[in-house]
Amino acid sequence: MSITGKIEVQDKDILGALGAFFKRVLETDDINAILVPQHLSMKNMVMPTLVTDPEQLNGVDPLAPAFPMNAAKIVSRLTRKQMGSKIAVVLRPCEIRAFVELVKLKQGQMDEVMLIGMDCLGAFQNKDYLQYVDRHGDKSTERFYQDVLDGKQADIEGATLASACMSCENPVPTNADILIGLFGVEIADYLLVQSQSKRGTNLLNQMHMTEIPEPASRQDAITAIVAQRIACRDEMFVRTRAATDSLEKMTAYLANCVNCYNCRVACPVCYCKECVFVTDVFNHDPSQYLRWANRKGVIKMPTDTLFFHLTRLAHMSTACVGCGQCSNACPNGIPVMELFRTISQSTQRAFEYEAGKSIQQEPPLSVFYEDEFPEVVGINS
Amino acid sequence: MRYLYYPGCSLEGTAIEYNLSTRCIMHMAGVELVEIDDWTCCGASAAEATSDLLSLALPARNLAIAEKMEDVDEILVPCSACYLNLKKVEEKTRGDQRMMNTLNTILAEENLRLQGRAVVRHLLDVIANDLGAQKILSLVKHSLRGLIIAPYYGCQCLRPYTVFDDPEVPQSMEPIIEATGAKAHHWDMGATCCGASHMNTRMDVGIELVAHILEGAKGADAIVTVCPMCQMNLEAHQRKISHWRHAELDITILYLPQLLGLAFGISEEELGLNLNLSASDAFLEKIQKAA
Amino acid sequence: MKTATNLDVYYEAVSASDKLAPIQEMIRACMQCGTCTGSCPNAFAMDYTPRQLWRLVLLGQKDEIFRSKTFSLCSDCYLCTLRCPRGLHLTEAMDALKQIAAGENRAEYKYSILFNKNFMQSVRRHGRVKEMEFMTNYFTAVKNPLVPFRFASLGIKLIAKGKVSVSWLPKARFPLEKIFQKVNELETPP
Amino acid sequence: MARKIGKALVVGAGIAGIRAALDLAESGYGVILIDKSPHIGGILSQLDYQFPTDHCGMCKMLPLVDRDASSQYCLRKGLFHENIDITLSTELVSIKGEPGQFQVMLKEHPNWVTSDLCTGCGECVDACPIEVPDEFNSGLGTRKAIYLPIPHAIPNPYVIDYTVCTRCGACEEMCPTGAIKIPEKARGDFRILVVDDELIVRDSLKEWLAEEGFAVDMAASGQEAIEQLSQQTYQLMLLDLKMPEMDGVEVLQKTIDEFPDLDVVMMTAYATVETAVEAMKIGALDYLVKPFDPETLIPMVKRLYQERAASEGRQIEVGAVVLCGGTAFFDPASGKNTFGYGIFPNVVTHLEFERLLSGTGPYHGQLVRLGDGQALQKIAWIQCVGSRDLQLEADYCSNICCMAAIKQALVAKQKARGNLDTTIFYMDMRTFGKSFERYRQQAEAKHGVRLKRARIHTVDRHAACGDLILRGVDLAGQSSEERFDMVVLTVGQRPIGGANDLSELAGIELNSLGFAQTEAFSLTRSSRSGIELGGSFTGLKDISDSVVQASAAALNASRILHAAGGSLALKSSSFIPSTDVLREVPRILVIVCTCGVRLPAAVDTQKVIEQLTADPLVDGVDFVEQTCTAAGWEHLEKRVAESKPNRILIGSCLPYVYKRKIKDLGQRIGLNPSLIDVVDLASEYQKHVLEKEPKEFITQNVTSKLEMGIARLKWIEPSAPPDIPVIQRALVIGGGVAGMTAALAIADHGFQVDLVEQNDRLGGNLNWLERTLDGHQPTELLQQTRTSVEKHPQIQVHTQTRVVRSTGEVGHFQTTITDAQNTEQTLDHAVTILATGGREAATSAYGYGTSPVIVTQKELEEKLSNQPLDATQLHSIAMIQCVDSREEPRNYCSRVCCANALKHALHLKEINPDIQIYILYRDMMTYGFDESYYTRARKANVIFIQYQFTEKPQVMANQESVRVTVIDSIINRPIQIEADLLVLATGIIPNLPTQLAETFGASVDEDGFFQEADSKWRPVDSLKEGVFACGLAHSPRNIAESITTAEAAAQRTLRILGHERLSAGKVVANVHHSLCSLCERCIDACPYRARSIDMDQDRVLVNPAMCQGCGSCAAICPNGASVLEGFLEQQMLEMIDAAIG
Repeated sequence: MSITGKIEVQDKDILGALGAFFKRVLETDDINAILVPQHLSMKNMVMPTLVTDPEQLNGVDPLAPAFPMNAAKIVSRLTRKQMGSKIAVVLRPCEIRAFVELVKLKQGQMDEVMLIGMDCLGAFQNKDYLQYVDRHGDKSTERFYQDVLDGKQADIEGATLASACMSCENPVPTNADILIGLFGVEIADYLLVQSQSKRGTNLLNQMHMTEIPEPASRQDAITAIVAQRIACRDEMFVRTRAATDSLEKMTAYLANCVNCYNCRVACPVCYCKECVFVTDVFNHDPSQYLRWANRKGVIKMPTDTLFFHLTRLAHMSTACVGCGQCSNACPNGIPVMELFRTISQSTQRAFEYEAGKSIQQEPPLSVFYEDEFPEVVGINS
Repeated sequence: MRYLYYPGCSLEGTAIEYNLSTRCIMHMAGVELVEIDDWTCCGASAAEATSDLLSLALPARNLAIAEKMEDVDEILVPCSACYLNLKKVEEKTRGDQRMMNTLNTILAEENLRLQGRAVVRHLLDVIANDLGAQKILSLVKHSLRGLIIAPYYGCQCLRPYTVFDDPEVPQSMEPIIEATGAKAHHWDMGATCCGASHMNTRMDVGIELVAHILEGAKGADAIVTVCPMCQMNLEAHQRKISHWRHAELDITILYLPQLLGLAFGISEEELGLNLNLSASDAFLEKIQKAA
Repeated sequence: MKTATNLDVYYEAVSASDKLAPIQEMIRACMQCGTCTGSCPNAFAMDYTPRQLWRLVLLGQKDEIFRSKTFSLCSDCYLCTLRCPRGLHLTEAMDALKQIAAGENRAEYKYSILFNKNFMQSVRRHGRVKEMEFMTNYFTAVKNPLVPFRFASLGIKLIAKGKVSVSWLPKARFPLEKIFQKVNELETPP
Repeated sequence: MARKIGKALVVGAGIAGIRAALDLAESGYGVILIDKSPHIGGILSQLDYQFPTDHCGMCKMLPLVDRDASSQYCLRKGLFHENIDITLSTELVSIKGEPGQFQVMLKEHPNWVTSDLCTGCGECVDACPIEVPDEFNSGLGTRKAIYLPIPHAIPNPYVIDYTVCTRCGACEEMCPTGAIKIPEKARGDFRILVVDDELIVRDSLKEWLAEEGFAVDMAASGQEAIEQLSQQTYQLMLLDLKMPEMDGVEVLQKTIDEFPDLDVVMMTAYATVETAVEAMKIGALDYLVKPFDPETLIPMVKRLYQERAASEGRQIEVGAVVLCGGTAFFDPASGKNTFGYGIFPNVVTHLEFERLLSGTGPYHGQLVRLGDGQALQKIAWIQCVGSRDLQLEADYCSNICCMAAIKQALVAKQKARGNLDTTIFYMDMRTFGKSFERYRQQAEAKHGVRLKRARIHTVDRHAACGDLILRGVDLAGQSSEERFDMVVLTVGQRPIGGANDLSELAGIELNSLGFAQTEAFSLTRSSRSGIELGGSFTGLKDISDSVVQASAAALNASRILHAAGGSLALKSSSFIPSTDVLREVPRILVIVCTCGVRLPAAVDTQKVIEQLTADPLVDGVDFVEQTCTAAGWEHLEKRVAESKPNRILIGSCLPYVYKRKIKDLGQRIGLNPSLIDVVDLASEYQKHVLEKEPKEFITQNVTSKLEMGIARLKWIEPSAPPDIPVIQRALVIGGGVAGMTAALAIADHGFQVDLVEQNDRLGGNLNWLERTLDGHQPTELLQQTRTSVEKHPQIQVHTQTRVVRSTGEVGHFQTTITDAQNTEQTLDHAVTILATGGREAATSAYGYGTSPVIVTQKELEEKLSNQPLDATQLHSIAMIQCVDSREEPRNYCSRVCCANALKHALHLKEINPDIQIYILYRDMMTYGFDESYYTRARKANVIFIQYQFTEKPQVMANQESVRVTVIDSIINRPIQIEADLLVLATGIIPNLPTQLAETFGASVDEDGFFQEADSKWRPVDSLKEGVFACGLAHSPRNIAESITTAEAAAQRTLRILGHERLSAGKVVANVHHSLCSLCERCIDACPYRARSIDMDQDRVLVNPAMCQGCGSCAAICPNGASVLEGFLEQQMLEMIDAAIG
């Protein structure tokens, strides 16, 4: 049974209300720690912090337009094995979805975490955020959410939402235990809180939340924002497909890649302990480079850049949740997210799979079904 | 070649022309026919429907007489119904001493005894296999080129004993027809049933069956038969059938030996063609013009 | 559930003395494949198809069988016998049913029985069949004024062609009285 | 260690023969596998799709452990196993001796094409002027006298059909490799004696035969003939039957013993054919009916001549023989041919239809009307053509046709993408096998295959449009006429031609129908000890049953071999100690076969050398003329001896030809054979030459192929394949007849067996079964088997014992059992057989339980044997079949109930012929030879009433009697039966708790029976290696069939028990633990359940014996933590690089 309640907001201090709420969560018997984004100092990025002392929740800011890393990786670290305690984690929808993927890949477990998902307003690219926070100081978060809730996406005080966020059709978390809602809510008065699982309901019950009905305006607000994002996304798909529909174009698209592998490091679902691209497999014989060059007259250095991205697409595109950390991490401005999302769209549809959607759905390619892809397998033709 | 000859009742009555023409062409072919003394009715289909034993005893009598007669064992029978009844005795007594004894008990009443020597042959069998198309060809004086003839076999010379032809898709008549210069009509009605005595007892059913056959013969100039019952059924009710079916189904029906006789140049009178109920003038004219 | 009372068929065990027994014996191996029905040229006119008839025979439904016209419509073409995958002598079984019907003088088969009876009488008397005599007797016997009418035109045609001698008696006569009697004697159980 | 290896002969290389041969070979025996045709695979080589999966899967029969001993690719293409010698075009001549020591004479038809030299280029075919119907496509196309027997075989050398070859020599001239050598044995050496009193006959025969080049003499009388025979050696005598003084038969009698090598053919008039047939019994080979023309005579004489000229005898010694004689099929053109087969082009047999469906068929799998080429829209199947037909003396069911027709309808529908109407006309739909019933229901409900219960007698053709017209009658009695584009005749089985000869020369009995007779309670034992029967020789069967029976035959053959001292070989390591080259830098010698002048003509060899030697690891590039010849190979060896490379690459054709040569070479020079590789250059460059590609292109292509080979060799790490130790003991769970049989079979091979039974006595269902339909005595069988088990020193029987748990894998399981006193005991064993049995299902249908006169079949059997039931006092019995069966949730046929009903009915009729017995059935599942009992029961006046599933019988019972009301399908009216007893056939349910199956890593199917690894190809194996099942736990079966599954399961265990260590294949997967993120996707992806996670060490483990090297794990692993030995990533990348270069 889902419970809908409200977090009272005093003096329009939303972050304060959230801080208080998280504090109450941490004070319940069930929860021993909480992972939540906080400012350590106002000049800094907002980073995930693991808090056990309720008094250390002063800088809570999950609404800041900062998204320095996908915290699913952190949650995975915390839950890879039995921890012995229960923690609550405050995540964006894309982080939850990434975590679901990682759980399926046995890189984490759900048992000991309480997922608290926030309606996501999006975020800036890292460098944009730093400039923004520079300009607006401790009012930056407030200005940001007001602007976004007013319907702005681009040109928010001179900055623009990350492209991944602009084309994200999942601004509302699914698979969370507890959801904190902003869309369609009079946030000056209260924030919506809603349980999405039995565990969440239990927790909210312990916290004795004031129950309210979901405001009628919420679904409309969500529909509107999703429609806007889908339109943006589809336009991005068209653009990206046009830019990558041949090997030559793809090569050009990725020409700036320097094999720094930052995108891979930033990717929440790239879970290998050691990437094949740093093993001996790609440690070619010196003579090999010359042979390649000989064959064509000229080769781009470093080599294997296209191969690297194709390999990652092959391995990860079915698990891609579209968080955009790859683009965020690229030092040379390659629109990696656009490429991954565009390809993922096709691969996930091919397997009737949606990354992060459900913990039950088996990841593609685990099982060979004799009757799937007859046109590829060549059976029954 | 010599055969004992069993004409059967019909060939003395409604099928006189079958008898005439058979004797004619056999004579032409140098075949001697020795009519069985004092032959009697084979029982037709009526005996079967009355008594099993009687239906065997009646033909057995004729076989027993035949066995007494000449040194030849083969009995030529033109009528398919007679043929089957006589044949049945031959088949059923073969290897069945009890049956033989029972029949002989009956035949003893007329001081006859069946030994099981007699071999019953259908006229078509003799024409197709003993004479053969080659022999027929040699006798043809008046080629029937230009004519299309539908071979109709009926049932009882083919079934249930498969002696000389395929019982479902018979073919023995085709080479003979083609030997006369005529063309065989290709149809699949050659071995279907004409309704036998239905014409007498259930005319509605009989007509249905005959109508199918006549319809199938469209395109042929004539149908040839080898059985008086078939001949009668096919020729006697053509007007009525045409009327019922709202179609022109009239066609000349001939006995096979009549057709052969025409090709051998024998006169229509000798072949009893005037006795046919359905030999149309147009057909006879076409015969004259043929060649 | 249907109760026993409103059933229109009631099955009784067939005793060996039943007249159907020898026919049942003939067709026991029947497995109801329906080849007979599919082959029968007269099936269209039958009330029971041959397959159904054999089923009724196996189930001993004597009354049902002799209410049916099926066997009287058998024209002895032997197709079913030829084709039966069990090698059953079905035409003979049909004849056997005709014989029972004739023996019992069943009114349902008046025409066929009279036809055959008159035919056999003609044979018994003369040894060979005289068509004129036998047809006249048949027409008289059926007592249906319409039946001879149907054949009138044909009869006239035949007479005109000289095929049916107007004389009633055949030229040669070989009465088969002795044989008929002996057969009768053998067939009558002591 | 002393190695005594027994040898077995397997006759017939169809599916059964292959299974038996592989089973014996895997156990370590030597096997000689022969087939009279020039290819393996038997009839299955013509069938592309098998039900219920609708595709092939033959490769699943290949060895799973010690895989490298055999080929590991499509089994339809070829089979190579180091313990199997295959000789094709070879027939059995005689079997002499005793079990364990047979002297077998074989007759080989040597091929005039040297298979090692034939590259399959096909130029000979173009040259050949002779065209004959192609039997591979069931006569739907034509082939030449020199031809490929099947298009997909490897090796696939051309063969010459010497019965039609005119020896014109055209092919010999065309052959670029000189592979064809037509023997020049002059026909003049073949002397023929013509004996006839008629001069005209003698003269014309002499003229015809002399013209063909034979030496002909004449004799005018029998006396003269005998004189001539004594003066001169003749090979053939053409002998007139009817001659004055001494007739043909007399001459034959006088000469046949004195001249055993003389073939005699009788010449007879039509009238005396019977005498000629008699003469054949005395010893004449054949007869000719006079008058005959040269078209009849010459081919016959040629055939006799060729057989003599072409055949070579070979004697072998074997311990046991498995005879898989195969089957023939009814020819619908024979006899009445009411279907117009051979007359109407679109009337085909189901075998021909298989070829029409096949991509390698005459129409490349396009479903078109023959003749006008239009797409097929309506196809009808007619079942039981030549089966269940007393007129054709075929009082049997051919077993497989129902499923074959459904499968064909489904495959055809699939090919036509739904635009196809399919109708199957049938009598009883015999879906008696595992999963068949559901398959049938799906075909009808989901795919729209129409099934009509009607026997069609005749096919007519519409004269104008060629449509085929079927007239039939439906259940309601309605005659109908329907048109079809094509009619498929599902033709029934017939004994093979020459079955009598085979039975005579093998000394085995045939049954009255001409199929091989098996002993009581066995499907494999012939009447002669030491000769086991397999495959459709004992009656047509589907793949599954064939494979089970073949394994059982192998088992029984193995028993003979073992008893005769040819114990299972304990395999010593075949790994050759060789120079350790691991630490050396690769030095690769490249040798390229020029194939005479063909390669240099097509390729710039200098450029090849230049490009290859640019790689510093290439030691040298050399061209050799024809490596396939002895001289060429010698040259190669010399070159190797000179440069002493540590890796060798041979570029030639047909890599498999070199398999043995490479092994020998490696042994001689101390180089691991896996460091010598062969790449196929020829097939590709020859194609390019034909397509007139430019020389540079072909040169590049050849270079690139060689570079790929070099890349592969560079990275090869020669290491011994892993192996695992084997605890040579077996555990059999379940002490019914299947369990006991399996235990005995294993114990008889000298291995210890623990037999666990939960009841207090052995025997299972045999404890109540009194009789069988075919009149054998189960009680005697039980007595014998139980005694043997209990007395066997190698069998430990544990009664009143249950399995508690089990861990481990093939080679070493540890299973804990507990007895009545709750004492636990742990058994170590290598293999497990689940023989937990099954029982009659309980029911509450049809008023069961409400009246003592309603009983089950089992209860009836018990009542009859204990005799509380006096059958003489009964008047009427009704039996209802398919109670709760063939409908959800028990949607399967229990296979034995119809036979059981017949058994009871016939037994009761025997005791009391006056009892009226009514059997109410849906489809009588009297498959195979049981059909005759169905006929017998009908003849015994048992009344069979077919009821519809939708209108089940109604039962009203009191304590004394029961009234059954059923709608008879034929007359479509209710029939009422008053009965003293109602017997319900409730079917079989398995006794295989899911938990027990899962304890051993096996699983159960949706009906609770054992889930096979593959229902067709691995029917008694579980997916987890080392676990097998048999008996009723596997599937419903009668006693003999259950025993056969037990023997098969036992045989499957012997493959494992026979080794002290189980060797895996060289290509197995491995885990680089340092890279592994433990996502476990590889565990999910492994289709062989070879992977598990070690919780203690946090590691993914691979069982090398279970791993089949398929590479699924390596493919799914994102970072190469999962690797496949022999397919390293670097190696693959370099090869790809070379390929695209």
